[in-house]
Amino acid sequence: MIQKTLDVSELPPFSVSNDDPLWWGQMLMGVIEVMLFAIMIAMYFYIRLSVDMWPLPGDQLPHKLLPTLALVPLALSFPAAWVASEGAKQDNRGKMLAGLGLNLALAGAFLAMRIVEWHSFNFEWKADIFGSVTWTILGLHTADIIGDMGFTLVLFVIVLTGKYAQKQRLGVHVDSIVWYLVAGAWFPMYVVIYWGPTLVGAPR
Amino acid sequence: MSGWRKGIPGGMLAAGVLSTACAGHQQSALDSAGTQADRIESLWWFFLAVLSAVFVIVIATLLVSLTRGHRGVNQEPLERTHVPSEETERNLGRTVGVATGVTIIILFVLLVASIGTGKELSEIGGKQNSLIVEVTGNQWWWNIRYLSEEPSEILTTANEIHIPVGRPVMIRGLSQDVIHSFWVPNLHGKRDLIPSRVTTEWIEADHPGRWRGQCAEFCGLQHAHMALWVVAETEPQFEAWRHAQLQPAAAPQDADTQRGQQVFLNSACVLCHTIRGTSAAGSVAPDLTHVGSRLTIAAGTLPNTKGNIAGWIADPQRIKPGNHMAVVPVKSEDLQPLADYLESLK
Amino acid sequence: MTPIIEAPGETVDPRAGTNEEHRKKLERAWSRPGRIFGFFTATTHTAIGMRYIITAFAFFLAGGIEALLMRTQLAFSNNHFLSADRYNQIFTTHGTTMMFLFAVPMMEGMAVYLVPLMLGTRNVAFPRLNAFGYYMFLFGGLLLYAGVLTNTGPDVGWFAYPPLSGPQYSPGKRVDIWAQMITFTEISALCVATELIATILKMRAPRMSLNRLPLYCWSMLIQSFMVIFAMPAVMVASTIMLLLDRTVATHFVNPAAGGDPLLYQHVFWFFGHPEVYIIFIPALGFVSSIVEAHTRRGVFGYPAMVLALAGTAFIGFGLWVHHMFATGLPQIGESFFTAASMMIAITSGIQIFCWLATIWTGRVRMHTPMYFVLGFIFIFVMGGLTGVMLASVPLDWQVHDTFFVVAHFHYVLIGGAVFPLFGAFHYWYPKMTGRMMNETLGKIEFWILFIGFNMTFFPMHILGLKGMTRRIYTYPPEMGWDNANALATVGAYIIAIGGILFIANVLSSRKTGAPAGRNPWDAGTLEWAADSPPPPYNFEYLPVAAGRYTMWAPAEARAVVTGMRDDRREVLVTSIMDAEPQHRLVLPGSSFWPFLTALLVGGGFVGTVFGFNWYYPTAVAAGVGLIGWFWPKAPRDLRP
Amino acid sequence: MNRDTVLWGALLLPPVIWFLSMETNFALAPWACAFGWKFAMFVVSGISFALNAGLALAAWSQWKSLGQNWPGDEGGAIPRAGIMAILGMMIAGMACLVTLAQAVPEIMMGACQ
Ligand code: HEA
Ligand code: HEA
Ligand code: HEC
Ligand code: CUA
Ligand SMILES: [Cu+2]
Repeated sequence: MIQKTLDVSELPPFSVSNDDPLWWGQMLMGVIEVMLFAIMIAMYFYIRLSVDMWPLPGDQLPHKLLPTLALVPLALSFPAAWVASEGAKQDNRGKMLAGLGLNLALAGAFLAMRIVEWHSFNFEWKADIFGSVTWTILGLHTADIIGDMGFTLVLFVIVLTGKYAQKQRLGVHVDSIVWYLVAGAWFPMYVVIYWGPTLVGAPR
Repeated sequence: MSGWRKGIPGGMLAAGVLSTACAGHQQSALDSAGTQADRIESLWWFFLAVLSAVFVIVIATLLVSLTRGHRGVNQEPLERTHVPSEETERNLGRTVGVATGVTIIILFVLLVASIGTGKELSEIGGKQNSLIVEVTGNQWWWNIRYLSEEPSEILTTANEIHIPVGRPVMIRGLSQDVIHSFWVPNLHGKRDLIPSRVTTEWIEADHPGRWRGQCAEFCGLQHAHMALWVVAETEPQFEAWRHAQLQPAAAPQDADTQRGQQVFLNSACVLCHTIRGTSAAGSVAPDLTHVGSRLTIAAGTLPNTKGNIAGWIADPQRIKPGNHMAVVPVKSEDLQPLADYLESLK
Repeated sequence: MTPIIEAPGETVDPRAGTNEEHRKKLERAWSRPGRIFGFFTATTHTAIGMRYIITAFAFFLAGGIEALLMRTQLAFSNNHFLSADRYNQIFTTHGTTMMFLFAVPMMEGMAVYLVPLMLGTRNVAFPRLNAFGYYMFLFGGLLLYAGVLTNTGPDVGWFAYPPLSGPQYSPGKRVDIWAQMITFTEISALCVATELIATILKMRAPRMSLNRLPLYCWSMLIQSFMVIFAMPAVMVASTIMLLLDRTVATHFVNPAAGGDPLLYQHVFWFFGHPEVYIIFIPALGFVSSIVEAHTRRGVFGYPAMVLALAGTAFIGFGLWVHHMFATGLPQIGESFFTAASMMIAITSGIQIFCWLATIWTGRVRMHTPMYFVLGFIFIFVMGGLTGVMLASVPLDWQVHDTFFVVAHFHYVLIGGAVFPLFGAFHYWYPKMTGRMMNETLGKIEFWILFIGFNMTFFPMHILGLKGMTRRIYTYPPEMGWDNANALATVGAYIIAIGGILFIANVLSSRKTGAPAGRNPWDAGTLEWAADSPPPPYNFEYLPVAAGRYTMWAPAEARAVVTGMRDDRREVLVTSIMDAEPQHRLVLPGSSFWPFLTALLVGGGFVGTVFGFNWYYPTAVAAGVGLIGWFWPKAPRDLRP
Repeated sequence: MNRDTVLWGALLLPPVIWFLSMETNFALAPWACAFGWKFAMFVVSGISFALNAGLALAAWSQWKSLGQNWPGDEGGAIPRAGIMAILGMMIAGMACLVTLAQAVPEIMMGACQ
């Protein structure tokens, strides 16, 4: 025989906010990616410390201009993602579209600059360990960025068609979290890859 | 539950222990013949004593807890409340706290003992009068070089190391291909041989004898057959051995061995093997200049006899399937002379 | 004890109607479309959990058969039962199967089944991700065994050190198959870890504040965080370093081009050591659950137990170099890892002491699950103590890579994880099937397993000290290792007999076991409030927590949740610390997309074994799958 | 700094601090031998120990302000916060203990051995 009840009928059947478990799902996925990058950066230092010269003889240190410029659209993509996320919470279609669209455009700009930059590398991943670790870190991070952009694009299209409900708004809201983590992880990695050799000196 | 039944596994353990304990003392960490192995063995017995005592206490507590009559606690109506009295919990808290404290102390004692031994081990060796032996791991044999400042004193052999008793010997470890591990338990722990790196350890025999070692890092198909022998002898004996090893190969004395030498020099053997004093100067296989003097062939796989040498040459793949010595076709009438020749290279 | 809900005709929740109507609506909301299609679209945690358990057990049998084959070859010196190549493939596959295809997925599967029930909710937070993870695990295992059965099984040890596993010394597809199989199982583990964390933090029964969380749920929460932090490392080691070196000629671990084989070891073991605690920590949760029910009291020292779990987890990330003591690293550096490895014994010790205290003051009932707990204590403590020996650098220099280590890890793995697992099988079988297992047979199983295990692995300590190295397909007679090896082989067959008895018990009890009812053990946690076996929706009315052991609370203190919709898959989201209800959540129903996506992505990964360029179509396939997965369906009804 | 922040901090930060200090010391080992920087290891360990001891104290003071009761399984925010405080104390304490244990090799071993 039941004695007591706890009635929850007054509670909403959804919550487009950080209270939803999906926030945790996205956050953990972002943490996994960041962990991956952290290990790769640790590897970068390990490899660097196991040789005398860095970059290895024959390899040219990647030019700093383009990647530094690329930081601008990347940084601007953060407030764009935030706008989309707030728009989702407020059920504001215009804000969502603006935020998602701007985020995509800025991320695309970042990506384009990066791909242009790659053409100027004078070393391949199979040339030596400097090439291997540099290309692998860049490749992995780019794959993550593209994947996240893919998610964002799908959400953008869904919002565009207008056929979305609370569930999709939640998706827009939490999509930004992975972006913050994956794109945010780039800033320290940028320092390591482009400034590391200069700052920490070449011959050991 | 009756306590005696827990003794059954104990009996089995004893059977297992006895059946191996009475085996020979080759390649054993429990039969130290060197300074380093000795230190480690002492540490081992200390750890074993302390941790066995811990084990006995824990299991005894378990058995008692199952069989005791729960006096006092019997009064607590656990079936209904599922919560023991505060006094019980307080007593337990104290006991667990003390046990944890004791555990921490024991662990720090073991830690200090372990670090102390490690420190001691690194302080032995490096003294005057030491010998440097460079060991290069290959799939599935050991290239041995005795280093010296005099180029004419550098000695190359394979699969067997001789050392003088009482002198510290530095084993300088390299690898030609994959990761191997140099291990002669009667003398010291192991050291991995890692390509592109140099690892070192010091050994020092404290009495004459011969001990078997084995590669202790999985290195492919014939990892199971990558053994070696270390022979410790008195200083004069060692000098004699070293001097003999530095000489070029003995010239064949009779027709049979001369024929054998001819067969060798005309076969593919020379592409891989070196016999100093002849034209054979291959460098990817064991140096055969004094192969007759070794205790075993094929890295400890077979005792060194004429029959085994012949069998090895005839079909090395049968003895060590997958090893890197090609099957060189040797006519059956040439086989014995060849084996005789190699056996004569003492 | 009286269950919460009795009478069908009664009305608990005015919104839901009578209990009968309520049940019918729940059944409809949680049902599956048809038998075959339903099978591939299932997303309930009990269905997916059960699949994990059965598949992982099948791999356990495969690993066990491999073990028997190895032991037969090693039974006496110079044996010719297996060739060198065959033996090397078999020991590698045995280790790989047991670690990646049995131990971790089994622990994940048990958690997927038990955690939502123990938390008092209806499903995990991400049901489709759950299904996807399972299919990835299955496909990974099939990939490996496709290789094994076509003589392309890996043969480089379960951790595949380069350069041996690199392109030069291991040509062919063997190692590639191994490396990509890891990707599958790693994705699977990450999926489960993600959903368990989200579920345990956000979907608990109301009022199940953190200090009331069952110890098993603490275990799984902590273990899941370990998975999140450790698994990326194995991906870097196997898929990035090894596979890229092998397929696109990078030079991470190629010594000829400046790469360092030790780098691989560091990254692998950074994952590898936490991996063994990932296997072990859930078992500790099993032990606590079983001990509580069999001593009629809660485990003593709850905060200390939680600390011990958390301490083991975090210190566990600082031990990895103890697998590399023989590589010539600076001793002072290695000694840091000795110190940490010894300190972790404190956390295990605390657990043992608390359980002993619980047993000491509890009203002990000796049923089969409790036997396995006692076996665990005996075997695991011995294994843990040999671990402390291995933690010492000088000692490890002698026994590293010998059968002494094999003895240690089988003691801790089988004693520390498999014995609690078998106890858990016996303990939760009534919940999963509605029937009790045979007690007498269970006790016989236990003794055969216990005796067989010690007979097999105790002599290995001596063998290691007497010079028997690991991973050798044969050994010469003059070493004197014959007797101990023969004894070990006999023991292995005895273990197999125990395993067969267990299977017989499982199968026969389905038909002839005594009906179990909801709570045959009179245990305290919430899974025992559901029917046995639980319906797809677990509970008719979600329970409210009344302490750590709601089922032991007096009936007056217990409550249920009302006001939820029963015509759709609705669950309750609660706050992290105090489990105050925050909002309701509608979970997705059956879906074909997880299976399809796993098929596409899995197929793509299999392709990458043959060429790097397969990654591109795999990405596209993943995209297609995910779009289908997330594309909004016809107007989803989200009215309150 | 509200109570929950302190509670979560004492729970989550000590492992991170300990791990970072341990990795730093491990990475320093070859340099300690080459350049005689062993004292740097003591500095790192000291900082880590001090930080974790501080966190343990913070957790302890929270526990005191909650009434210093050994929490059972009563419902409500106070017992739950109590257990978090106790766990924080113990985890920070454990991190200190491990740092101490790792100082033993620093004290006993020479850098180049
Ligand atoms: C379930 C898995 C599991 C668990 C829990 C452990 C637990 C431990 N392990 Fe083990 N280990 C493995 C699985 C596991 N291990 C595997 C698979 C390998 C080999 C991998 C390979 O090479 O293939 C391995 C290898 C391994 C090595 C490397 C050996 C080598 O290759 O040379 C070392 C070295 O330090 C080690 C140490 C420890 C220690 C100190 C513990 C501690 O956590 C144990 C703590 C427990 C206790 C100590 C017992 C209970 C405590 C008490 C009763 C309190 C009182 C105690 C004292 C006072 C000491 N393990
Ligand atoms: C969870 C992990 C786990 C488990 C449970 C086991 C279980 C067993 N292991 Fe294993 N083992 C490892 C993990 C594990 N192992 C690892 C990681 C390695 C290292 C690999 C490497 O070096 O790379 C290893 C290595 C290893 C070796 C060393 C090989 C070598 O170095 O050369 C040996 C040797 O005896 C061994 C033996 C056994 C035995 C006899 C069992 C027994 O417990 C098995 C029990 C038997 C069964 C469960 C079968 C029972 C059932 C049947 C036969 C019936 C079948 C019925 C049907 C199909 C209907 N194992
Ligand atoms: C393709 C290279 C190659 C050729 C050709 C070759 N060998 Fe070898 N040989 C090896 C290798 C490699 C080993 C070490 C095998 C092992 O132990 O794994 C070896 C080992 C031996 C040994 C054992 C050495 C020891 O110290 O244990 C002998 C003797 C020997 N070879 C003789 C010969 C003779 C005689 C011939 C020609 C008829 C020959 N080899 C041709 C590669 C070669
Ligand atoms: Cu060389 Cu194993
Ligand atoms: Cu480990």
